[in-house]
Amino acid sequence: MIWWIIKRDLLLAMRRRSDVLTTLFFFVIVVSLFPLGVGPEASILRIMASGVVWVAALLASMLSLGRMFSSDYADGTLEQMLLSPVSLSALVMGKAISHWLVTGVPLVLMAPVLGIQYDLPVEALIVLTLSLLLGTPVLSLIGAIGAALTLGLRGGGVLVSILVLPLYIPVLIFGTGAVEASTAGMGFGAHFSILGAFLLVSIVFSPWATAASLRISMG
Amino acid sequence: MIWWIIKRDLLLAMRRRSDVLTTLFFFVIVVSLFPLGVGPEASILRIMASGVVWVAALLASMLSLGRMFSSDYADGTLEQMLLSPVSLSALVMGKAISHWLVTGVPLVLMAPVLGIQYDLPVEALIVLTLSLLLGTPVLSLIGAIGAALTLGLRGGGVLVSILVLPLYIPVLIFGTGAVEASTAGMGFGAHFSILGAFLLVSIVFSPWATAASLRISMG
Amino acid sequence: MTTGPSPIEMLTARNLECIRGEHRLFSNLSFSVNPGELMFVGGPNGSGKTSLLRLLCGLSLPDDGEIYWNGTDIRKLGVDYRDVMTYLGHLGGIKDDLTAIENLRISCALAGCEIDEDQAADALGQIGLAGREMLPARVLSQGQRRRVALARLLVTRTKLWILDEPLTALDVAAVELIKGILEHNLAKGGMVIMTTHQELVMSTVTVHHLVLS
Amino acid sequence: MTTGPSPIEMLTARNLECIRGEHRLFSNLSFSVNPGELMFVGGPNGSGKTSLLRLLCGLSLPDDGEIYWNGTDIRKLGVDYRDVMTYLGHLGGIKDDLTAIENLRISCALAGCEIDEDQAADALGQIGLAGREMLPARVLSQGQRRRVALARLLVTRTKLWILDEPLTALDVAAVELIKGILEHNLAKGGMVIMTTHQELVMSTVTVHHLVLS
Amino acid sequence: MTINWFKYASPASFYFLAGRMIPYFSIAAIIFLIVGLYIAFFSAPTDFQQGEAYRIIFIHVPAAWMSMFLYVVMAFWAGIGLAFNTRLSSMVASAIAPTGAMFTFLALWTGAWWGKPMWGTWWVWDARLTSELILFFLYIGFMSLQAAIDDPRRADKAGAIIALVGVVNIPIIYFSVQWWNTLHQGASVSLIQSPKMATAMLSGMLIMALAVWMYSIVMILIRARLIILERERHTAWVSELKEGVLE
Ligand code: HEM
Ligand SMILES: Nc1ncnc2c1ncn2[C@@H]1O[C@H](COP(=O)(O)OP(=O)(O)OP(=O)(O)O)[C@@H](O)[C@H]1O
Ligand SMILES: Nc1ncnc2c1ncn2[C@@H]1O[C@H](COP(=O)(O)OP(=O)(O)OP(=O)(O)O)[C@@H](O)[C@H]1O
Ligand SMILES: [Mg+2]
Ligand SMILES: [Mg+2]
Repeated sequence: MIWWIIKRDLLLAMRRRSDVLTTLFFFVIVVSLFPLGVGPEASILRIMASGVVWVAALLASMLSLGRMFSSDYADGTLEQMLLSPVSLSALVMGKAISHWLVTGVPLVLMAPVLGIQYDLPVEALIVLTLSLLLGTPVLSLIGAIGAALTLGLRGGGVLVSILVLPLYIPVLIFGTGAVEASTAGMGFGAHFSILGAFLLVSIVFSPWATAASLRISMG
Repeated sequence: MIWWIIKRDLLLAMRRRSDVLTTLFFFVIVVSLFPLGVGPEASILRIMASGVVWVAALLASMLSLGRMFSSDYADGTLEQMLLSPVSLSALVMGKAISHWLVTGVPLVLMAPVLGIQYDLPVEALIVLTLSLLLGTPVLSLIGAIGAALTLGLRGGGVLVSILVLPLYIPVLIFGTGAVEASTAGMGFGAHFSILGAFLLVSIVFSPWATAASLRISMG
Repeated sequence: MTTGPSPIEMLTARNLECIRGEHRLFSNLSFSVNPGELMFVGGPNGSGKTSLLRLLCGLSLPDDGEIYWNGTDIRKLGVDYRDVMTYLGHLGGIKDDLTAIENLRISCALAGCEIDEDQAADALGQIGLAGREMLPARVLSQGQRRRVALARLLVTRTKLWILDEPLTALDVAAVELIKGILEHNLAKGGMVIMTTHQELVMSTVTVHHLVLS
Repeated sequence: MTTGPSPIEMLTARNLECIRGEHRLFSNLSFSVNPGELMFVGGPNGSGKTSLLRLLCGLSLPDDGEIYWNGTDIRKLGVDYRDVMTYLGHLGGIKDDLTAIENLRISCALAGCEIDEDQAADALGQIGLAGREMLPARVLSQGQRRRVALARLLVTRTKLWILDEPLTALDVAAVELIKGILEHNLAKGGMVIMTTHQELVMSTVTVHHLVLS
Repeated sequence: MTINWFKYASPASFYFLAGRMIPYFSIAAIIFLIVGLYIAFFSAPTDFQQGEAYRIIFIHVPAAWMSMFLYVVMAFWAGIGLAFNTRLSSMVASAIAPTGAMFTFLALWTGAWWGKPMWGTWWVWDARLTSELILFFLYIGFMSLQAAIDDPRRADKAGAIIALVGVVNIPIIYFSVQWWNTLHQGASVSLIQSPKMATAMLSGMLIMALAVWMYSIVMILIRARLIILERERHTAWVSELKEGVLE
């Protein structure tokens, strides 16, 4: 069943091929904006790199949260999901996975290319990419809760960011922390285990919390 | 007539009081995220400050573009606007003004407070605020064109950023340029006149271009 | 082709053609509607009724043929045409977050006829929403939302009404009410073009039936 | 209060009350629907028909009273109830960007009954959409979209159908079609609860009328 | 009918109970505040390192403690409300949020005020300061979510979920000083170790903490009473109250 949801969401994304590309472009543009705003000194850019990439990934992921449930809500599909004999948590998990596939994966693949622009050393590039690989699914999973809670509320698009950003911050801190630790020549294993722990916890709790939020929002 | 539109949009914004606050909080949160990603050294932060504040303002303004026409489109109000005997450009101007009042003005007011956190000197704070005051209406006006063009396209929320960000970049460059010029002790008058020119040009052309885009999108 | 303003107001369609994808919905469609006349546009689902109405109000362009108002092509008339015409589509243009009164006042203002709070409350009362004027549209029932949209017909001063399935979701009492409103407009010399799948018997006025297939 | 599964399947509502804002829409509403029975829920706009249907399918909770399926509270049944029940609301759950076939297959899969491409095309053909199966729903007419949503009734194997104004936007032929589908389900021992503002004469089956006011 | 009685009786009886308790807690708050302020400004010795500026500690630390404590309490009651559908506990949770946000703001503000003389800057992006800021955002998020929802039942439940999810932040704030090396002071008051500071300072801080605690209780009870009145305005007992029957 979960496959149906993933298949459908990917189908919808593909129907507008621009959809996948656009999140990616957003990410690329935001990352490229900073050198414009800050100035071109390479030393400063190198320090900023991981932070900027991570913040851009976070914003790209957050930006697309609005779409996660709202169109299903507007056209009545969500009602049908709530009435489906299939477990709502499974459906929600499917939606979070396809959200990650559409928004997270392209970012992870693109990150090394952008890192090069900021003159990052190879090891830092690898660590950055891996940290995004571990971190972006957490963003989608946590984001699902926020998206479900703000469903149907006007200004939800921005309200969701208030709810979700504070929860994203720990991911951001450990994600960039890993890169900085590796640049400083220290071990980044601890950061990765914490990111991994975040991922496990959110896999376990987020579908459940999201399903509960959806039932509340639709009640 | 234009007052009716402004009144209506402000009414809609006020109906959910959180709406105005949320754009503001988004702005505050984004500005607060960067030091987390980049690290707390005050010297680096001071260099980044104007860039970060401007980029955040730009993102906050862009994020809310999605809402500018899409709800009017979904519920058929836009159809009625196209059929209205009132000039569409005037209606569009009204919508851009209320967008600015709801998203731009709070950012301008908040900017100095955030600048203090980045340890900016007083003159730089004033220049930053003034540059935002001149620049944010331009963002709303340009944004309106993008929002109109992407209307009804799935993934429009992200597509609009591709269209609009390149046009935002000159504003960003001259906005931050003004702050940097003032920090460097040079005159910032030239930057301000260019921002002013942007504003005039966009006041003249944007409503017209937006109206034309709307007619195309609805055709 | 324009023949200067004719003495009586009328809407004329000449040789309209509408193609959607592979399908030619209709072609060579000509008709005219005179003051006091009602035209029902009938036909099965997907036969092109909505498409025709959108052509007539200028929201989209015909693939062939012309539409005249008083002998002038509506594309040339622009604002002057929009001044005398009211279109109500499938979508009501009702904002969930605004109250019934606010919705009505704003949609009227958009249509170029500003009304004050009392007039709006009055119109809503007439259309059976007394006591619900201050509720946000979000909580209104389907039929009540529809009534809010239709209330505009009570205050508008336009001649030509183009209505796409105005009776959807309305109960029997409301259908009678709308019938009365239409008859009133026709009696004043207005014109109505509408689609509906429900029967609506109007004996006192001139009724045309245009059936697409 | 639960009395163990009774031998015959039936839906029973006891003392339902529904309050919205300041209004008590209904209270002390009790009824039961047995296999092969149809219940029309009637009443003017805003009388609480949609609200009642949403209670019955478990989308919202009654302010008072209980709803039993085979003698067990539907809240306790959860998935078991959703397994035997189909709800179609005002909104069709139709995605603009997907084709009619994709829409049907996905909505069926969601409802727990997976069908393949041929079955879907077949159902769409039966409901009068032959030749439009591969069109994205965006370009379908209002009635055609509605038919895509209703096509689910042809393939679902659930007993209890709860339909909110299923006839909206349908032409006369489609209304007859739907009537046939409902009669078929009832003949098999199914149950139907529906609202409609249009007349629908069903002589061969047991029909209850519940009128809210 | 019996079920109804239970459902509606508990907020009503809480309303009157709270009304009776408020004066006692107010008096306690005032007494603790006077004693605490006396110690803070007159009795406690001037710090040999920090001079007089350190006296901010008597507001800063109690406010910071309270901000975290109230969040946990709020999440607890919200969670109870979600799990057992007890409306009263959800109302209490909503009543706590503004006070919690106020103390978070106070901790941030006094901290910033203190930072200027101590660290030479209003603000640094260190882990504890940042996580306290996140706490502020969590309170704001909770309140704006509830404000954005019209239906109180839905608002309660939605708020509960975000409050519970946000609880993860509390250990992060508390342990931030240990996990990252920061500018901010580590914990000097702990249940396991004996205190490292002067007795007068410690007692002043603890008494101020009690004062702040009592104040919070008073504010929460007052706000909870208002929320109850607002939510129960259609019930018989509130209309009787209005007509003065129960006075
Ligand atoms: C905006 C800036 C600040 C924030 C957000 C902040 C936040 C906090 C928090 C959350 C606590 C309670 C944690 C605990 O009990 O372990 C705390 C305690 C404390 N803060 Fe701050 N603080 C700030 C600035 C300062 C400054 C500038 C100083 C002095 C140099 C300071 C000194 C202390 C002390 C001494 C404690 C008590 C620690 C203990 O004994 O447990 N804080 N602060
Ligand atoms: N791009 C397209 N490709 C193929 N067919 C299309 C396309 N766009 C529209 N159509 C068809 O054109 C018709 C549009 O009909 P329209 O909406 O005008 O019907 P209608 O008479 O209003 O029907 P209803 O009674 O259902 O509202 C539909 O049959 C639709 O399938
Ligand atoms: N928050 C609220 N405050 C006041 N009234 C409300 C609120 N929410 C809903 N209502 C009222 O409750 C009723 C809901 O009715 P419902 O949608 O069930 O009607 P219906 O019988 O389906 O009508 P229709 O035939 O128009 O579809 C409406 O009269 C609406 O005005
Ligand atoms: Mg149609
Ligand atoms: Mg209804």
